[in-house]
Formats: sequence, structure tokens, C-alpha cells
Amino acid sequence: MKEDFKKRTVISPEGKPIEIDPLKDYFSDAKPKVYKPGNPVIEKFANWARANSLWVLGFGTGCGAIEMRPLMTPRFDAYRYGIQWRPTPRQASVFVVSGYLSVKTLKRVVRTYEQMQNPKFVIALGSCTINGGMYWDSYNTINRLDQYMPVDVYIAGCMPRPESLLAGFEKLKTIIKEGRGEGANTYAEKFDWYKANQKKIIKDWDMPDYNW
Amino acid sequence: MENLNLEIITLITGIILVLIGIWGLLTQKNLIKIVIGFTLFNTGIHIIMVSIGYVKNRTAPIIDQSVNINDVGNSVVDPVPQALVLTAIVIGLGVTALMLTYVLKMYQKRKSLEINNYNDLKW
Amino acid sequence: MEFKNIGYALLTIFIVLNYGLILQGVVRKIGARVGRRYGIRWYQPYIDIIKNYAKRSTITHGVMFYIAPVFRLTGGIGLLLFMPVIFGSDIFGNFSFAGDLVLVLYFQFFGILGMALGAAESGHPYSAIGISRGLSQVTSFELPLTLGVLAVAMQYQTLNITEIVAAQQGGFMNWTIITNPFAAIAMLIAFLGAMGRSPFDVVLAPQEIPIGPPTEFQSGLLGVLQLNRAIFPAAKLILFMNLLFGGATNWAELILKTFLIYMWPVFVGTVFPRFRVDQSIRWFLTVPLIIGIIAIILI
Amino acid sequence: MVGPIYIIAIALGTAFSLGFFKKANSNFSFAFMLFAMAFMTFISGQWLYAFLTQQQETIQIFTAGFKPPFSISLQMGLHESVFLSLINIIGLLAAIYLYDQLREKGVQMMMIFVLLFMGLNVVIMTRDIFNLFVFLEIASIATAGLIILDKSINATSAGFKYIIATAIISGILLIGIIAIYYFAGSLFINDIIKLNLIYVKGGAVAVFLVLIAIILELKPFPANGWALDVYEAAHPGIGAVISAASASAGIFVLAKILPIVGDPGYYIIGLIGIITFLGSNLLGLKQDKANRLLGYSSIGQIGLLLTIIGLTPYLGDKTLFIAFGVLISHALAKAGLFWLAGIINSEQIKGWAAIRRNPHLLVLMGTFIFALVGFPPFPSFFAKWELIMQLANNDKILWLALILIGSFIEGIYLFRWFGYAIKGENEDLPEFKIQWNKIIPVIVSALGLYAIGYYYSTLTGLAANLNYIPLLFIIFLYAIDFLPVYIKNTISIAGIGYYLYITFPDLEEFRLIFALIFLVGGIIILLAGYAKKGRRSGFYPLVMMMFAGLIGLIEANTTLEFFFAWEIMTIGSYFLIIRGKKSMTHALSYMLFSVGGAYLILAGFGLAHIGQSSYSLDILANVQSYAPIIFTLLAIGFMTKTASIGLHIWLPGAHAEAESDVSPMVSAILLKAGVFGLIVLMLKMGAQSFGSFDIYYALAWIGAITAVMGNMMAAFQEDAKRLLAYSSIGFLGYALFGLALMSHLGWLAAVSLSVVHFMFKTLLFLAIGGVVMRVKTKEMYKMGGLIKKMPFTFISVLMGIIVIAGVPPLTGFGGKWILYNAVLEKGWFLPAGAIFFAGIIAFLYCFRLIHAIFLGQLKDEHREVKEAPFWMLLPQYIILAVIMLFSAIPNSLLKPIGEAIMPYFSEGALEWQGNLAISNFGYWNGELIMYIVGGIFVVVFGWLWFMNRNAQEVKQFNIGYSAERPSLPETTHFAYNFFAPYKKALGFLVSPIISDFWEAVSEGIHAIADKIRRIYDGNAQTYVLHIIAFIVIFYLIAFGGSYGI
Repeated sequence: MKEDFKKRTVISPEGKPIEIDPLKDYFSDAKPKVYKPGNPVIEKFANWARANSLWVLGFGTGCGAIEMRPLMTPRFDAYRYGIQWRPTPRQASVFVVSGYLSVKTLKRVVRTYEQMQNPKFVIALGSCTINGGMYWDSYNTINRLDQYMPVDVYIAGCMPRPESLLAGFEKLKTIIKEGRGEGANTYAEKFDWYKANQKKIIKDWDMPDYNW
Repeated sequence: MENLNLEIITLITGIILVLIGIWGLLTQKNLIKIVIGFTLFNTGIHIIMVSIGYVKNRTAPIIDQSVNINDVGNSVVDPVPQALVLTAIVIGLGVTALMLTYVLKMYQKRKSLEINNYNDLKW
Repeated sequence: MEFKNIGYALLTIFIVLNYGLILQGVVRKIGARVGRRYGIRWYQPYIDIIKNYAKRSTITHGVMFYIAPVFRLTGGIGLLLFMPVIFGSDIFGNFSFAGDLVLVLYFQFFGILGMALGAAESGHPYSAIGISRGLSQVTSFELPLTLGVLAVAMQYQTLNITEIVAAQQGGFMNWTIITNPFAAIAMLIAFLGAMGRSPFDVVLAPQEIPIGPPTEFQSGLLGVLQLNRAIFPAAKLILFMNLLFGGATNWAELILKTFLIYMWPVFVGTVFPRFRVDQSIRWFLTVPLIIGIIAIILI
Repeated sequence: MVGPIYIIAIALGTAFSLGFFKKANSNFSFAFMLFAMAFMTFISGQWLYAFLTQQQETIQIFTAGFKPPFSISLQMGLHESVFLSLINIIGLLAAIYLYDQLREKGVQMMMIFVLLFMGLNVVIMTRDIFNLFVFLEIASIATAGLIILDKSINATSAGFKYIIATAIISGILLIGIIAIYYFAGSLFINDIIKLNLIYVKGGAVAVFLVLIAIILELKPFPANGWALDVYEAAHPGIGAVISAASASAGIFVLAKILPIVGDPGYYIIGLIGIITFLGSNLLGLKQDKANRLLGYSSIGQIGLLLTIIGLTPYLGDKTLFIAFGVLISHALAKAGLFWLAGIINSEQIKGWAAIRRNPHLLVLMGTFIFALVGFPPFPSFFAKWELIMQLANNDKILWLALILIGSFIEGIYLFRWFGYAIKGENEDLPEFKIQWNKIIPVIVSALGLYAIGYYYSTLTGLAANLNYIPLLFIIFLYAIDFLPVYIKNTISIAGIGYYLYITFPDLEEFRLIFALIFLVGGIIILLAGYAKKGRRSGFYPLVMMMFAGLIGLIEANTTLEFFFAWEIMTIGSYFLIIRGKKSMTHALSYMLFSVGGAYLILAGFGLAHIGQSSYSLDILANVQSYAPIIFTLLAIGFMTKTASIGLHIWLPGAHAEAESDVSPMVSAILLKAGVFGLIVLMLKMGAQSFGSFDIYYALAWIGAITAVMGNMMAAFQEDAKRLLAYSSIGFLGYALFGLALMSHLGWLAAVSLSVVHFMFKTLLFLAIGGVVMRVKTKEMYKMGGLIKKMPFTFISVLMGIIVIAGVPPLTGFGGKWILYNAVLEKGWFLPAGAIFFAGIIAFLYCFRLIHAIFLGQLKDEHREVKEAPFWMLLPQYIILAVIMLFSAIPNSLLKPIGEAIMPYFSEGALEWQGNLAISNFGYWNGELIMYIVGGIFVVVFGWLWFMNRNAQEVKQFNIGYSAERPSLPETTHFAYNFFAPYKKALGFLVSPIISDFWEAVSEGIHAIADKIRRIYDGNAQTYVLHIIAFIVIFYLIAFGGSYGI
């Protein structure tokens, strides 16, 4: 664990020693909540809006990330499908994990995923996220992303071309419109299972269980 | 040289003494010599005083046989400067004595008569 | 003031909100076309807002954080409502009887300040950096703007926006941009800064400090901010239209004029790359300032 | 009545009979001597009383039964009796003070001591010029005798220099006397005077020699190295005698022989005096040894007295009043300081920090210092006032300027010294003992200063209606200083409240507005005092002194009252400021700017008085000559208090380092004194210009630049209180600008901004004070995230900054709106542009203040910080309530102010329709705006709440942070150098040019002082050379010029 996150004692301005436990004091330790879909009519309308306003947070973990860039170019122009890039997990609704995940990266991916707001969707990109791809027997990468977080769409390929990405986004839209994009709720429901899987891989667990 | 009467001689002597005294005061580095310079200066002043009170062809302001008791005012010199000079001499004596005391004290403390050794206080 | 004013105000807000959203979409479309892209759908801003309101979870960093969007939107709506939107219309004169041009100029800051406070409470350093940049830039273009406003107010001998518009009626030769060109130029350059488009958009630098001050806002809070992003620029456009381009006597004129005025920052923004903050401060305090001083001297 | 001759008889008799006592009987001999001294004092005091109250006539005493010139005659008149009393009282006190030394050294020293005073007494009374010489010699021999009793080598060598120098001088004197006798034929001064010797060939030289010798006895600059050495080395008890008693006698002798010289003498004396006054004070600047410093100051004061004597032809019948005032203050204060020096026993002035161990000694020291510099209520204040008035009346502008410059320089080193005493490091300084016999003389001279000061004020006639009630209240508070803080606080609040109650009906217009700011403001801020625990020793008298000054300003009808109050206020605020931590240098610069400003005001009042007999403030309304100069002087004087650009460098440090509830007093209230002064000035004097150059336009620019620079510097501060201090500078820039517009709206803006500034600055300083109290640091970047710990404080800061920023709907906007209208009316657009630019820059520091302290990341150490104490919050919320009232109903604030302005500027007033204000250009309805904004806010908030009521509250590190997360709050809190880009772009504007300028001035003066003082190389011969050169040079001046024979 990083030194900064260990418990420490500081002296208050009055000269009183204070015990600081950074993980408790500085991070919220609330559990994720399950947000049930509401009124079906409203929900249907909302899903249409969610599907047509995909704000993408791209996590360029591996070489697959290179395939994200062309989407913004005139040739593919993903904007016309309502896909836009958003650099902060707070505002993004689609999380694109692009490529293999080393153990170290997984920790960041989990954290980023948890910081997004419900409902949120995950697109995993490239073979590495499905079965490890060319790193399937690496000591330091994971093989299946959906062991660690609910994935809505896998896009196979090493690497998948932009066209496949667009197809993946279209698939995601369909899923959302059908009301099946409830990954965030799944994550909350099966929170303990996901956490157990994550902790199995991530040995140096130095964060609260859920990163708000 | 006819004009060179007693009055002028004493006056000039006095002024010369004063100047010598000041010269001594300003140039000598030995404390004792400085004191001597002062006494010369003082003596010079006394002589000047006497010379100023002197009136030609008159006698000392002591009333005895040589003075006509009815014409005292015209036969003796002005008595006041004479009286004053006595007082001045006394005072000069006191001052000189005090100066020497100081010199003594200074010598006792620092075993030196060199005035430049007593410049600790300045600025 | 009567209750029907509130109704009229709501009507104005509704029209301007829609106009602002469409304008946003259209302008982005234009930007895309300049870049030879097809671009977003013109109604994409609506979808985005609905999407954000449809988010189910929200986080908050504290009270100020929570009410910051409220400040922001109140600032935008207030700015709009304190101006006469349509010249000569009782209905769309709104609350302009409450204060004059000075009120409008200073009320802009209501939202900026509130937003800055809320964003800062998130404790996110990028928010703070964005605010630092934003405030720095605001101060610098405010000087030419003030000089221009003083020149215009002196020209018409009034601070009353309605009277300023009234004085410009009767053909475009009466518009301030023609009658008082230096003041108008100074104000229009300041307007570039006020719109926050390139080259003055380092405040929101999307990748470097992820979209700047609102970086922590999400869901409904972001939705409120998006509403403001539709109303606030529209209100500013209306202000400049009123001051420099003779105002509008009906909605069609308003839409035409504001659209064309908006093309000015859009054009500049499409052509020029981004300034650093210190560069933009220096720039605003040289060329536009000199133009503003000339405007004042010529009065 | 006991004849004055008995003084001599007693002194001689005592001196002789002391010789009979044995050493063992030292106590008895001391008592005997003391009794003799007391009896001498009694005799002189009795005569003084007779002269003052019973129309006693001047008497001549003839010795030896002859009339002069055949015998020595003594004279006893009013002046003699004053000097005798002064000298003998000092002698008596000095004897008490020297108890230990006198007993140890035995009867010899007592004899010498008594003889010294006998000498001085006779010197004063005698009318025989040779007798004068004799007793001067007795006095100097006795002095040398006293010096030599100190065993140290330094004292001995200094004494040697002393005796050499005085011997030379007395030689010159003797030659002069005998020459005078030669020409006059008499030694009786009255006879000599009749002969007008200077018109006799050669007689002039004789007179010159006597005159120059007497002047040399007074140690004129630069022929005074010997005296300085004595002051430094001699026992302080003896230094006191030389400085106070001997110098007083010397001055009297000079006055006595002056008629012999006649009119040409005034010129020489004045010239020597002013050179001495300036030169000696200048060299004093570089001095770091306390006793020597006192020496320089003594010589400087004597120089001032010489100047006054030299200026007699212009001062007329006021000369005595002025000279006595200066002399008595000098004698008592200087003796007191020498005596204190003996108690503290520290060679270096830095060592005086030890005095703090006994605060009462500090009070005494302060009394002496302020008396020396000429502050009220001491005689020197009235004397200096009268001096300046008379000089101005006679058009002696150069003299006036030189005297003020000299006094100012003296103020520099005295206050620096005092600063060391109050605030210097005193950790490892030695303890000192206070013996009863050493402290009594000090107390007596201090009380004497107060008593004579009061007596003096009654003499001026004008001062009879000076208001002493607040000063009595201060004394009362000093007396109950041992009580706990809450009692004293209650009494103080009650005192101010009662005073407001009784004066309220008499006040109107601006006086009322400013009285409310000063007094109601004072009460509100004092409420915060309940948060303090313990005794808070010495605080309340000082606070009340500042308020007494402020009240005095309000009530002043005459220039004297105004200036008196101004100085009282300066004293109080100086002490309040210096109470803060690390505030020594800031308090010094505050004091220097205040004193400098006060002198400008004094000069201005003096010039305004030319050709007018009244002292009423109305004289400003019809000045006869120099109107623009008077206006400029007074304006600059007042602007030192409002801290306009160039004169502002004292403010940030002074306000930032002050205590948490003192900062609002000095910032929110005290600065308004300057504004009030400017208002009075502008109302009385109206438009002013140098030729075609409008001074007000310059003032408007000064205001604008002050506003921009103040605000920009505020934006770059790391220290919260410093930030607020700079913000005050900026805000007073607006006020100055508004006043300079000289229109109804400009003044409305300026006065309403002043009121608003009072409110939000109190609010902010108290709030920040509360925070600083809790987190124990003023660096903003070390705080952060305190909103959750101190929510109430946060709210008041929030409101405060919204008001500063002038954002609608709060009341700050009103000022901005009026200013806009005022500018449009006046047409000064360029400075106006700068003013509005400054207004926007205010956003920068406002945001920084609230962000760095309350928002952002909470620090480890502050996780258990508590809300500020109730008593700190209470005044804040009272003010908040008033701000909300003024915001919602703007005409509750603006209408009364408008009515106050109406009689002076009736054109362009606002028209009020309910809460709708209508100007010639625009309109503004504060109430409506409040409702509209409130309404929109509530609706939007309701909408948000409806959509997002179940938001998850997260903690401070739960932020989206590029897939990482923060690890330490201090590295995550973005607050240090917050406006880095701004600094990069415009930082060059705030490079400290002005402080550098003042620093260079100060360094330059010090360097000059250091160079010049090298002439005192410590060698007796050099000193003799100085004396001779002095005589030669002044001989050439006297006889080479128009006064030559």
C-alpha cells in the first residue's frame, strides 16, 4: 500500500494529535445501490435518449485504442450516431476498454467504471478483453473482462477495425433500447462476486470497495 | 617702535600664548602636553584680560600712598578686570586640576598617555 | 409587475431555450461541415439533456456543489429576463424595468461566481485550474467591453437598453456598429472572449483539464448546466444585438440577427487555434484595449 | 516668601556642611542633601506660584549692598521662576534617582551634585555677565566631577573630552566678556543692552564671541561630539541632568544675552538652530545605542529651541508659549527616558525589548516618546501647533518645512526604538530590577507631562473646548486593567454606546453617517472581544483612544480640535497595530506615514490660516493664498490614512498582522477617518486647480490606479489577511475616485461604498480572523475545505465577497451602478475604465479567498477544527442582517446619504419611486431584482431537487482523477499561486516599485547619516577643531553678510 494511504497521526492546530485513516476519512465507503427502472413508458423514452447520446470514455489500455481515433475523423464520423467523447467518467455513459488489461491497469479500470453514473455501459474492444488474446498465458494480464465488471458488448478482433466498432456501438444502442443495458444494476446486485474476483487478481488492494 | 607700548605688547603676548595653546591642544598627542596647551591658552586669555584693563600711565588699583585718594578714578587702572582675572585664574586652576585628575584616571586605567587610545566612543 | 409577467417570462425562457439548443446543434453541425464531416444531428443537444436528466444516480460533494448549477442557471435566466428581448413588445420586455444595462453587465457574474464556488467545492484540482483560467480571462476582456459600453452609453446618453435600441431604429445606418464603429469593434472583440470559443477556450480544455470547472458535475446537475449553456449564450447574443445591431422587433429578426452575430465567434473559433490564458490576457489588454480607448476618446 | 538668594545660601551651606559628615552617615547626609534640594525646589516653586497667580512683580536682588554695576545683581521674574522650578524639580528627582550612586560615592558626590544645581540656579538668576561665566564654569566643573565618579574608562575619556571642550568654550566666552567690558564699561547686562554694542566698532566681535560661546555650550551640530560621548558614557542619571537641567539653563542664558546681540542675532541663532535640529536628528537615524540616541535627540531638541528663539521676530508674543512648551516636554521626557535607560540598563536599543517585562514601564516610555515627537496631549503638541501657525502666518514656508522635516526624522528613530521596546525579540535579554527610587522620578516626570499638557491646553484658549471626556474614560480603563476581559469589554461597549446616545442629536449629514460608522461599527466589532479570554492587558485603553480620536474628528469645529483628534486617533491605532504578531516594522511604517501625513495636514492648516484670525474649520472655505497647495497638502495628508497608491505600503502588513478583532477596526473603521477628512476638505475648499490642471482629475486617476493596483496585489497574495488588506486599498481607491467626481452621484457612490466597505470588511476580517484563530495560519493554501467545519463562517464570507464583487442582487451592486451613472455624467471615462477594470479584478481575489480557505481539499490537521466562537459570529451575523436589509431595500441606505449630500451637490440627484432609483441615464430597482433573482433561484432549485433529491454524498477524494486518485490533500488543493497565468501576463504591473522607492529613500538617508556621523571620530582634538571651525565659519557668516559691521 502506498505510504500516503496508511494511517498517520498529525497534530491539530490546537496541538492535539489526530488519527487519520485516509481510506476511511477521505473516501466514501458507501455500497453501490440498485436503481430499478421506473415507469416503463418514461423508461422507454429515456432509453431512446441514452442510446442516442452515447458519451464515450475511452480507456486506452492497449493497442486497440488506436482504432478509437479514426471514429472522430470525417471518414467514420461517429458523431452522426450520437456518439461523443467525454474525458471524465463523471459525465460519460459508455466505457470503452480498448485492449488487454494488465493487473495494474485493471485496478484503474475498475475505479473508473465505478465512478461513472448509473446507467452505464461497457464496450470491451479486442480479443484480449475476451480471452486474453495473444497475452492469454501472461502472468500479468487478465483474460476475461466480464469476470470483473459487466460488459455489454464485446467487439472481437485483433484489432477490430473502426467499422466493427461502429457495428458494436449500433449493437449497444439496440441493447439499450431494449432495456437490457442494466450492467450498472447487475454490478450492484452481484457486487460481492465482482469484488471477490477483482481482489483475487489485485493483490495490493488499497482502495475502498466501491469508488464513488 | 615708539608705538609699541606695554598695552599692545601684553595684548600681543596674550594672543600669541592663546594661539600656542590652541596649537598645542590640536597637535599634541600626549595628554599631559594637551593639558599644558590648555594652560597656555588660559594664561594667554588672562594676559589679554589684564591688558584690556590697563590704562597708560596709571598704577595698580591698590589704594595706598602712591595714589591720590581724591583722584582715584583717574590715577589707577580699571580695577574690575584685575578682579576678574583673579577669579578667572582660580577657575582656570580648578579646571586644570580636574583635567589632570582625568589624565591620571585615564592613565591608571589604560597605562597610556596617547590620546588616540581613548577613541572608543565615537559616531 | 403583475402575474402575467411571470407567464410572459416563462414564454420567453421557453423560446430562447429552444432557440439556444437548436443554435448549439446547428453551429456544431456547421463546424462539422467545415471539417468535412456529416456531424451531429441538429437536435442532439436535446437528446443529451434528456439523457443526463435520465441518469439514475447522482453524487454530490456538498451543498455549494449541489446548488452551483442553480446559481448558474439563475444567472443565465436572469440575464435574459433583465433585458428587453423584442423591442417594442410588452410581452417580451420581461423584467427589463428592474434595472438597466449596468445590471445586465454585472448580473453575468452571478452565475459565473456561483458556478465557480460549486465547482471548487468538489475539491477537484482541475476545476480550480479551470476557474483560475476562466476568471483571469474574464477580467481581461471586461476592460475593452466596459470602455465600449461607456462609449455607447455616452453616445445615446442613456443606460436604458430599450432606449438604446430605440435610438438605433430606422435602418441599419443607425446601428451602433455603423455610428460608433470603434466602440462596437472593442465590444465585439470582447464578445469573443465572453463566448468562450476558440481561441479563448482554454478554460474548458477538454483533454488537459477534463472540461475544466464542470468536470465533476454529472447527471441532473450537468443537465441544469446544459440548459444554461443554451440560454446564456443566447442571452449574450441578444444583449449584443440590442447594443450594436439595432435590436429586434420580432422573433424572426431576432433569430436572424443573433444567428449572424453568432457566426462571428464561430468563424473566428474555426479559424484560429487556442491561446494560453496569459497570452489571451495580454492580447485583450493590447489591441482591443487600444480600440476601446480610441472609442472613448472619439466620444 | 523666601528670597531667591536663599537658594544659593542653602546650596552653598549644604555643600560645605556635607563635608563634615562622615561616610558612615551616608543615609543621613543623603537625607540632608535631599532636603536642601527640596527646599530649593520649594523656593523656586513658591515664586512660580506667586508669578502665576498673584501678579507678583519681577524683583531685583542686590548683593553686597550696592546697586549694579557695582555689585552682582540677581533677578527673579516669571521666566526665571519657570526655569528654576523646572531645573530644581529635575535636580530633586535626579537626586532621588541617584540615591545608590550618591550613597556609594559618599558626601563628595553629594557636594558636587548640590554645587552643580547651585551653579545652574545662579546662571539663571544672575544679571552680571561675568558672574554668569563663573557659575557656568562651576556648573561645568561640577558636571565633569560627576562624570569622573563613574569608574568606567569610557566615562573617564568622555569626561576628558567634555572638560577640554568646555574649557576652550569658556576661554572664548571669557575673551568675549572682557571685550564687552572693554567696550561697555559695565558687566551689568541691563546696562550692556542699552549700549547696542553691535553697532560699536569692535563691539560686535565681542558680542559675537559671547554669543557663539553660549551657543557652543548648547552643543550645536556639528561641534558637539564631546557632548554625545558624555551622553553615551555617563551614568544615565547624570545624562538626564545634563540633557534636561543644564541644557535648559543654557537656553535661558542664551535668551538672557540675546538682547545684547539685538536683532542680527536671531538670524545666526535660527540658522544654527535649524542646522542642529536637522543634522542631529539625521545622524540619530543611524544610531543603535540608546544613550547616544538620546544624546542626538537632546541636541536636536535644543536645536529646535534655538530655531524658535531665532524665529522670535516672526513668532511675536507666542515665542514664550512655544519655547516653554517644547522645552518642558523635552526636559521632562528626556530626563524620563534617561532614567528609564538606567533601569533597563541595555546599551543597544534592541535590548530595550526587555522593558516589556513590565508593561507599566512601557506606558511611561510611550508617554515620553510621544511627548518628544509632539503628540497630544503634551505641551509640545500645542507648542508645535502654535509654531507652525505663526510661521505660516508670517509666510516662513521654508522654515516651516525644515522644522517639520526635522521633527519627522526625529520621529523615525524614536518610533523605531519604541518599536523594539514593544515588539523586539526579548527571549534572551537580561532581567532588570525596578527600585522605588529609580521609578518615582520617572513616574513624576510622566505625570508632570500630562499635567502641564492639560494646563497648556487651557492656555491656548482654543483648546478649552477640547473634549477630554473620552480621555478620562481611557484613564479609567487603564485603572481597571486588572479586571477580566468581559467586564472591560462591557464597559467599553457601554461607554461608546452612551457617547453615541448623548451626541446623536447634535449630529447631522456626514458627521452623522461617519459617527455611525465609527461608533456603531466600534460596538459591533467590540462584541467579538467577548471571544477573548484572560485580561487582554492594555487593549481597551488603546481601543478607546482610537475611538476617542475618531469621535473627536467628528466633533471637531476648529482646525486645532481636528488635528488634536487626528493625532489621538493615530496614537491609539498605532498601539493597536503594534499589538499584532511580527508587526514591529509595519507599525513603524504606519507611524511614519501617519506622522508624515499629520505634518502635511498641519502645514496645510497653517497655510490656510494665513490672513485669518479664526481657527474654525471654515477657514478652509475662504483661504487667502496658496489654495491649491493647501488642498494638495491636506489631501495627501488624508490619503496617507486611506492608503492611496504610493502611500499604501504601511497598510498590508499593519492590517494583516493585527489581532483578529483589531484588523476590522483598523481596516473597516480607521481608514474611513481619511475619507472623512477628504470629505471635509473637499466640501470646504471646493474645486481646485494648478493653473489649468484640475487637481480632482489627478485625484480621480490616483483613485483609479489605487483601485487597480490594490485589487491586483490582493489577487496575488497568499496570506488571507494581507489579501483583505490590499482589498481595502483598492476599495478606498473607488471611494477616492467617487469623491473626486465632485457630483451628487459620485459622492453618493463614494459614501455608500464607504459604508458598504465598512460592513463587508468587518464581516470578512472577523470571519477570516475566526478561521485564523482556529487553524493558526494565515496562508490560504494551507487551509482548504473548511466549509464543512465552519459553515457559518463560510456563509458570512460568501456574502462578503458577493458584496465586494458588486454582483446583484446584494448591496455592493448599488455602488457600482451609481458609479457608472456618475461617470457618464462627468465624462472621465479613462479613469472610469480603470475603476471598472479594478471591479472585475476584485473577482479574482474574492474567489481566491473563499476557494482556498473554504472549498477544495480539507487538510489532515484541520479534520477536527471547530466553528469560530459564538462571539466572533454574532457581529458577523448582525452585519449580514444589515447587508440583507440594504440589499432588499436599497433606499434605506442610499436615501439618507443622498439627503446628506443634497445641500452641497443638488444637481443630478437620484429620483426615488419606492425602491426604484432613477438617474439621468438609467434606473435600478434593488428590491425587485432581489425578488426576481430569488424567485428564479427557488424555481430552479426546486427543479433540481425534484430531479436529484437522492444524490449520494461523497468524500473529498472521490473525484474523477484520470483513473487515479489523490493521495494527499495538500498536493490536491490547487491554491498556491492561484492566478499563475495572470501573474505571468500582468505580474510586472505589481512589481514592488513603490516599496522599492521608499526603501531606497530610507536607505539613502541612512547612508548619508552614516557618512556624516564619521566626523565624530572620538578624538578630543577633533572635537576642539570642530569648535574652532564652527566659530570661524559662523564668524564669517555673521560678518561677511549683511550683518557685518
